[in-house]
Amino acid sequence: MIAAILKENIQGETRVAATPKTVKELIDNGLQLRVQSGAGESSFHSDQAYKDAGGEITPDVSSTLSGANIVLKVSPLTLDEVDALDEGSIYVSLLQTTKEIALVKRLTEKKVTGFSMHLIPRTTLAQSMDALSSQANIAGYKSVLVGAAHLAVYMPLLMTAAGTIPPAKVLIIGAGVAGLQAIATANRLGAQVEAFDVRPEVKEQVESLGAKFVEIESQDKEGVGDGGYAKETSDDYKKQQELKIKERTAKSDLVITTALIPGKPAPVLINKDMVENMKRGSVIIDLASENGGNCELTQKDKVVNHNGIIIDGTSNFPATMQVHASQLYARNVSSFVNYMIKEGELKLDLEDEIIAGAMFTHKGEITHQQTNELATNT
Amino acid sequence: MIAAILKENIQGETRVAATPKTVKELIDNGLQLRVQSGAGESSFHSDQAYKDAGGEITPDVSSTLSGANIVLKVSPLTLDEVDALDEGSIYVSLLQTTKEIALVKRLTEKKVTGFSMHLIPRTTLAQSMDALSSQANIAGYKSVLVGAAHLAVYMPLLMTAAGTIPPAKVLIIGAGVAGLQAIATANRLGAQVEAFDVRPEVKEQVESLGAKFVEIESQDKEGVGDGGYAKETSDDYKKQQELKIKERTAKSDLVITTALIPGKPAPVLINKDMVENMKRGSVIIDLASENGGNCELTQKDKVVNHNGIIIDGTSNFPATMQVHASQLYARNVSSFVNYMIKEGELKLDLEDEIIAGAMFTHKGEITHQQTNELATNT
Amino acid sequence: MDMINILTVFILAIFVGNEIITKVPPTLHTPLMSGSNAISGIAIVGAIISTKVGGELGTWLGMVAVIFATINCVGGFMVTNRMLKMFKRK
Amino acid sequence: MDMINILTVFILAIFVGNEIITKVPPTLHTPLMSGSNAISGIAIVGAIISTKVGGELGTWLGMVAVIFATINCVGGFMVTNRMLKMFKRK
Amino acid sequence: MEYTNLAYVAAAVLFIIGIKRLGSPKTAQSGNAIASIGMLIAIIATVASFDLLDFKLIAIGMIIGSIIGATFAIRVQMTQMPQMVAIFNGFGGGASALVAASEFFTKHGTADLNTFISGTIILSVFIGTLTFSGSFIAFGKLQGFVSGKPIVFSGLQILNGFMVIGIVLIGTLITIGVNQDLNLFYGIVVLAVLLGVTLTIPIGGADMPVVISLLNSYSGIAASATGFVLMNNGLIISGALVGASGLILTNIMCKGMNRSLANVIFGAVGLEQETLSTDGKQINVKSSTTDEAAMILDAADKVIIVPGYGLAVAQAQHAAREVAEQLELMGKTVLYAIHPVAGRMPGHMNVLLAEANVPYDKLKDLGDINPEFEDCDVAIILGANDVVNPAARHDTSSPIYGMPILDVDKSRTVIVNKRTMNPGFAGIQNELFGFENTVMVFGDAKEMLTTLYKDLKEL
Amino acid sequence: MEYTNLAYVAAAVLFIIGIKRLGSPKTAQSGNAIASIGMLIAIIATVASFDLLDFKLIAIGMIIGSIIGATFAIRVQMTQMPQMVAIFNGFGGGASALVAASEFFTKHGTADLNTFISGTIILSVFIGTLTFSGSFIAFGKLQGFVSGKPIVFSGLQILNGFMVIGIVLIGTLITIGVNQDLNLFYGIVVLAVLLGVTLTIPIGGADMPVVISLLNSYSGIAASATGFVLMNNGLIISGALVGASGLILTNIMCKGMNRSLANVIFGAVGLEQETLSTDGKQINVKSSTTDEAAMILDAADKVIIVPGYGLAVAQAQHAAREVAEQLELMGKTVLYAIHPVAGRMPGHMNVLLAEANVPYDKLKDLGDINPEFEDCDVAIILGANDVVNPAARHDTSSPIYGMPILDVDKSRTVIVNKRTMNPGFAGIQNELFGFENTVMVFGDAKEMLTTLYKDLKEL
Ligand SMILES: NC(=O)c1ccc[n+]([C@@H]2O[C@H](COP(=O)([O-])OP(=O)(O)OC[C@H]3O[C@@H](n4cnc5c(N)ncnc54)[C@H](OP(=O)(O)O)[C@@H]3O)[C@@H](O)[C@H]2O)c1
Ligand SMILES: NC(=O)c1ccc[n+]([C@@H]2O[C@H](COP(=O)([O-])OP(=O)(O)OC[C@H]3O[C@@H](n4cnc5c(N)ncnc54)[C@H](OP(=O)(O)O)[C@@H]3O)[C@@H](O)[C@H]2O)c1
Ligand SMILES: NC(=O)c1ccc[n+]([C@@H]2O[C@H](COP(=O)([O-])OP(=O)(O)OC[C@H]3O[C@@H](n4cnc5c(N)ncnc54)[C@H](O)[C@@H]3O)[C@@H](O)[C@H]2O)c1
Ligand SMILES: NC(=O)c1ccc[n+]([C@@H]2O[C@H](COP(=O)([O-])OP(=O)(O)OC[C@H]3O[C@@H](n4cnc5c(N)ncnc54)[C@H](O)[C@@H]3O)[C@@H](O)[C@H]2O)c1
Repeated sequence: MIAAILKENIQGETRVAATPKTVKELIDNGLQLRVQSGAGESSFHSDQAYKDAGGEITPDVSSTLSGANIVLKVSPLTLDEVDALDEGSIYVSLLQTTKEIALVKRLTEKKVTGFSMHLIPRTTLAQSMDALSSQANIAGYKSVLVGAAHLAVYMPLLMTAAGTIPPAKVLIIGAGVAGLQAIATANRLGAQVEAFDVRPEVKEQVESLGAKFVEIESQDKEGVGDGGYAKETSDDYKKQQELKIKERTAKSDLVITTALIPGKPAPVLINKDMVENMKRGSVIIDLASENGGNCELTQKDKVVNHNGIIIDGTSNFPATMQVHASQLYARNVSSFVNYMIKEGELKLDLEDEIIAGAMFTHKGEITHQQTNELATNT
Repeated sequence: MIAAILKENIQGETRVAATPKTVKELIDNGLQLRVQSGAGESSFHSDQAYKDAGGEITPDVSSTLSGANIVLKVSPLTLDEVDALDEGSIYVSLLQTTKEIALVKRLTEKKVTGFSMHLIPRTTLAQSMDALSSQANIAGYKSVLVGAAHLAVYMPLLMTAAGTIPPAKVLIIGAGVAGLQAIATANRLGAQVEAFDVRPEVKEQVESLGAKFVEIESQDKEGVGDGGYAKETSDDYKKQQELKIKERTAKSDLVITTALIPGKPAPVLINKDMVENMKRGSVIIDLASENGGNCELTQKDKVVNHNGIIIDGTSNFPATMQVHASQLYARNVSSFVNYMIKEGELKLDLEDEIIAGAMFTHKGEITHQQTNELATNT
Repeated sequence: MDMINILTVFILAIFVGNEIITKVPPTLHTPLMSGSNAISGIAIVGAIISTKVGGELGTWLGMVAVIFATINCVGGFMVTNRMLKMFKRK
Repeated sequence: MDMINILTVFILAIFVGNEIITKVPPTLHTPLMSGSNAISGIAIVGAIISTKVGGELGTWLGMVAVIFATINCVGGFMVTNRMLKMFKRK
Repeated sequence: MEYTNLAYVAAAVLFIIGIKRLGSPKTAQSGNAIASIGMLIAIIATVASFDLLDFKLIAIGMIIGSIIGATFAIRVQMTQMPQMVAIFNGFGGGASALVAASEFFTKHGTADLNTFISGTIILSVFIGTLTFSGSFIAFGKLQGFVSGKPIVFSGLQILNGFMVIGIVLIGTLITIGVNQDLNLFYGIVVLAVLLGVTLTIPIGGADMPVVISLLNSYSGIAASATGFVLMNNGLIISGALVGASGLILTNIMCKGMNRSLANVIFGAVGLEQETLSTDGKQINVKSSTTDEAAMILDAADKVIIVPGYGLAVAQAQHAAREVAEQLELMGKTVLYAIHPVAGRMPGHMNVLLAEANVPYDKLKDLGDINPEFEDCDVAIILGANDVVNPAARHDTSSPIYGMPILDVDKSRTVIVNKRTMNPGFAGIQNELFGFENTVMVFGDAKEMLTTLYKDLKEL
Repeated sequence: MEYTNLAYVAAAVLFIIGIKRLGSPKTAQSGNAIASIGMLIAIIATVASFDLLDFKLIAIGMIIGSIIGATFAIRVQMTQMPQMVAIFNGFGGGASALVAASEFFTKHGTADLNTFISGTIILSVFIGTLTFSGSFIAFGKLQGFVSGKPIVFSGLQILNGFMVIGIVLIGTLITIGVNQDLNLFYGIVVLAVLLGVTLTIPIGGADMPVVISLLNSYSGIAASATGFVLMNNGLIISGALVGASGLILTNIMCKGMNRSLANVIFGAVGLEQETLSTDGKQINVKSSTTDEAAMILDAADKVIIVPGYGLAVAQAQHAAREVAEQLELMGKTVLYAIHPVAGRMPGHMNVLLAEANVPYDKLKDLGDINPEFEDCDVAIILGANDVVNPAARHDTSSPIYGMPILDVDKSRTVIVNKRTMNPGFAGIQNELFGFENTVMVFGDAKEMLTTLYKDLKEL
């Protein structure tokens, strides 16, 4: 079986779906590997390193894809690339299937079996394949560093001969993987960290990192949906939440928002009014910018300065830490592929929770329900 | 007595020499205060705030300076501004007197009594006026954040389901105030930190922050000069040092250099060869760029990418943290002025170690010896 | 021997007993208990005396008492010693 | 009262004296010294007895002894108390 | 008589020194030796002081006693030490009772049996006998002859109350001389035997050492009482010493268990909290205390600490490091095993332990640490659960089957700390907790580690 | 007689409890009260037991004594306490000697004066008299009547030696009854007076407290000896108690000064070694141990920790937090005082304490904390020096004059930890270390704090 690693072609995407190390692992597992020339360049992996690991270097997209059984990527395939795919092949990348209906449809037409790393179930067993976690972790970490670098103030408390500097106040909205890592990193830098999330069990997790949890007083149940993900919340809850967030953002120096609801646009939690209520020199990093942002004023991949408040809409923080981001993503992908392919043999066990979960197209069908609904409605 | 606060006019200088708080302090101490309109704008202090503190807002340079007895600034005066000064007035700013001979000469012509915050003696008593410390501290802190944000790798050790991430290796060259704070900050982020300095007593200080000290084996005495500052080192020592630094930089992910010798250009400690020996994706932050840089490839106020190694030559890190930088600098300046001026009366006690130490021109003479020598030789 | 004196001795002995034990690491609880238990075998003194003082019945009771008390003493000290030997570093 | 018994009492008292003081913070050294010094004024008991037992000379020596010992007791306890008052929270 | 008493004083002094030295590990052995010399002196002095003694009889008695005592002492296994102490102690109490009884019979009907003497005799007989029977029950419980579980029946306390009242009444009758019927005396003996039994059977096996210590104190009091009967300084002093120091020791032991003495004696009415079950399957867990954990650790050379989400919840990272440092001070090798998914975010344990300043080189990831468990003496699991669940290795039906886990069960002993038997994130039961080599120490991780630290320091 | 002795035993028990309670700050006052009640009981019992007593005489004596004692005790200034203790003690010793002498004169020439009695009388007279004269010299030295410096002349030790031999010889002669000349007895008194003087004058003023404590122990022994003369249990027990506990206390005091008793008594020939000097000026420091520090802290309600560069050098931040947490567990308020220039870089202490996870709200800067020292019980200085140098407040010639410092000297007690008497960064000596309310605990900060932590736990 032949697996192909494409060079990423989206602007700013510096990651790669396989490192020389995972190439070797996949080969050891019985696959043949093709790597498009320059695929690892921006994450500092030379063609030579892939060759040394046993991969075959191919000059362009078509020579890489033709005859390949499995295609591994970071960002979604372009429609052109899909055309170059063999029918019935397998495709793995990060992909918000509900947002890329056109691509999904094209894939079904090509009878490609598509897997999205976004859909890997968040179970204990699947953790080594959980690319959302590994990449969100990077985003959470990096967002604090970038936020702190934007800030006009210190993060830690310092008592110096020229006066006492109070610690910066950091507010993390949404304490999933990214949010938790952001808490940890801000904490390390000595800031006073508080965090907010709709899921109640997150309180213990936030506190387990030494931060304060911001509680919303509302009669209504908080937003816990399926599989530990968040769902949309009630109106009363939303109102209380808005009041609370307004109060907390006004006091914060750095706000990092990570709130997402799978398959939906990101909830808008910080409106213009709240931003204008913040101290000048404060910073908002909106990790939800890819899905519309948690802040009303966020512009995707732009850093805007609104009356002295900086709003950073960088959507792809992992790509700014390409060495480790690639290393972790490649490992997630190879774990997944190795999970499916035992001794060089493809075993698409549709009963398997992980394989079935991550699959969104198979044999010309859209197997992911929500995506399917969307695709039939458009 | 009238003190004047000018708006900074150098590109990128966001600090201000007095905050509303220190304006109030100076007024309480018997001074009258004039603040040029917009002086605090970039550090988020409005004219109104200065007014509320008791200052008089003046529209431009000449109206601010004419009749003022004391002028307080961050960056050196321009020659034009000197012309607007009254004869015999007092001037305080950050100023490398040995580099700004023209300005110094003009000041003597105007019989201005000039004080440089650079020249405040590094004694225990003078610490509250020590602007070099307060600003270097910011530079040290910020350099790590910016360095970490540049890096393609994590700083801390992380053991995750997608593999173990080793901690980044950080090397700090020059462990003065900036270097020590850089050590502390990098340590906080979880990196493995080592530091190097020519002064031997720094070893204990480096270790007091939990970092490793890199020792140079050389027969010759290390470079300890007057007043705890460094001096130039012997040839054998330099050779050993070069070997050691080459070895350490090659292993480091982030290198922060802070080595300075007062009144001299910064020593070049990292040459091109060493840079090319470093891992791709590594970062050098050169805090000595103002004085020529510790790295051969440093370009002042530019971020260069040399074969995948990023060399950041930002010279004014404190200006990127303008709120606290201004707060601390303003406090340093007001401590110094308050030290000289008791009950509204100017007491230029030339016997006083701090006053005499910080003074470089007085009654038409250059009182700072090294500057005087340079001025007479040019 | 008058009563008061004996009482004095008794009270002082209690004070001493109270004071000599202050802090004992848990690992020594059992040996200490065992050692002081051996000391309570001092009843042997009474036993010996009663073999003589107590007449026929007393003698036999005393004899049994001697056996009992000897078991307590000998066994107690020996067991304690064995336990304490374990504390020697290997 | 026989000798041995008295000796027993004496020895036990020494043991008690030995054990009751273990760790005393420096600030209490002087008060403790002062307090136990007051206790050594127990010589007053002897003094009182000797006023009676000692005949003419004994009575007068005893009288002086009573004065001395009373000074020791009264002064000692009072001074100690004054010192210790300093330790009261203000 | 003078010299005998002098010898008794000398013996008492040696006892004092002996007990004092027994309190510290370094001097304990010499302490025991010194005390035994004291005993020798007391015996010799006693024998020497009576010229009319039947030496043969005494010698025979002592030889028999020595043989029995020595045999027991030598034969017994280390694990059976506590019951040995119990039984020896019982004999000591018995001896005191016998001596007092002998005195009673001798003086019975004579004027010598005044109120004081008969009072002390009754006291000595009562306490001595109670010690005797109680010690035998304690022995039986520990040895397994009697069930180690608390044996309780309703009305037990009331029965005990009646017996005590009975003894006091009879004792008063005899003492004030109203009734000299020997049967009354036997009545006291019988009641004391019964009371010894009923006071001891309701106490659980784990609390036995405290009870033995208490009985030990009693036997001292009995000896002292016998001393008053015989007007013998040696018995009085030594008995009082043992009585007082035994009581102190009992208290120390109770404190070590975080219980009051009253709670140990009366409180343990019937709760068997040792067996807990979760979803269907039954897991028999051994629950233990921190000072037992401390002792297990004391004997170890290599210790691996396994942190989990619970450690983070308890914010016990600093406490964990302190314990680790203490173990290192004690000469042990300590490593931390970091499972890749421990906690609730990638690198959670790293963040946690970095905060507590645990050196990086002590943190080992799964691949590095798993081979190390083979020759590890103790693995301490701190609030981890799923990541040490052996079901992942063999139970194909387990939702975590196939996940690599930390093979903590390969180490000689596993100490698990968590608060309850609740499952972790994956919601599944963990068979590890019931393993033969696993000991559970329940409680919040921070509190547990703080106490453990104290216990380690006190070893 | 029965009841009298019973009362003595009760008094002795109260004395024991009293002395014990005097050893801990919390119970000291009640301890003193309890002991004085014991004394009252002893006196009443004595007076009540002799019907032929000359009550008037005794009453007069006691009233005179009370007036003198009370006057002294009330009038004396706090700073003169030690000399008061000395002189009271002298009277106690004198009383014992007088009682013994009275006994001697009464029994002189009669058969009652057997070897034992005369031996104890001589002992009592000798020790009592020595205590009397020695205490007066100690008083004189402290009060300034006699030079506080050691007064030494060559041959002093030899002279003392001869006097001791003389006393032993004469004592033996009297005791074994060879010579009953009263002059011999007077000879002993004279020699004892002289010896008391010659033993005390060579001792320096700083060591006086130790000598007083020793003399206090002596007066206990004298009382005990008198007890043997009179065959009085009360005197024997109480005297022995004071004698033994006094000796222990003396030892503790010596240890606190890092000296041996022998060194204090004989060695102090002219060297004042507790005085350490740096640049010219002399600083007298009191050096102490961690367990004393622990006890000082035990008595405190509010504790302020002052970290400095030394804490960073020792990397003792975690140890410091542990100690602070332990103090909080003990119910004390603990704050950290952060001087703006402590350490070697701006915010050095913040970085350090953040690493050890000290909560921010416990860190107070100079402005906030300085008013707090006024009602602070203990300030603990950990490797700080320049930032707590009071010279900055008043010594215009000091290079740091005018710098705001932490006013640690305002707190009731200051505990300073550093390794040596070396100066800090500014290179200047620190008078704080010699202040009356300062106690130095030398050693590396980490080691010191680790031990202190242990000691606190053991309290
Ligand atoms: N690492 C990640 O990125 C990530 C993210 C999400 C989920 N997860 C999942 O989380 C799990 C991690 O495994 P784990 O072993 O670390 O944790 P775990 O399996 O969740 O077990 C944690 C245990 O800690 C105990 N505990 C909680 N609070 C405690 C306290 N204060 N003191 C002592 N014990 C306490 C709990 O038992 P008691 O309640 O009885 O005390 C619980 O059984 C895995 O299933 C993993 O898949 C990991
Ligand atoms: N904060 C800043 O930015 C900065 C920068 C440069 C200089 N300074 C200067 O540094 C000084 C700071 O004052 P400070 O009070 O913190 O420090 P300091 O005055 O330098 O005194 C530190 C003390 O710590 C003791 N020490 C060193 N190692 C120790 C150890 N392992 N354990 C216990 N004690 C130890 C030393 O005494 P032993 O040797 O006897 O142990 C020393 O006296 C000021 O003079 C300040 O001006 C400050
Ligand atoms: N089984 C595993 O081992 C494993 C691994 C990784 C993650 N997880 C779990 O997966 C779940 C999702 O994690 P994620 O980081 O991918 O989440 P996510 O990226 O989907 O969302 C980020 C966070 O935003 C929160 N959020 C949503 N709407 C919000 C609102 N209106 N206001 C505030 N917060 C809001 C969510 O609750 C979530 O915590 C978590 O429960 C996590 O513990 C499990
Ligand atoms: N008294 C006070 O309170 C006080 C306050 C602040 C600073 N200081 C002291 O002032 C001194 C200077 O501090 P600074 O930060 O301004 O120094 P700096 O900025 O002048 O130099 C930075 C560091 O570079 C080092 N250096 C110079 N040449 C080097 C070379 N070839 N290789 C490696 N390192 C080299 C120097 O030793 C110094 O540590 C220090 O001793 C500091 O402790 C004292």
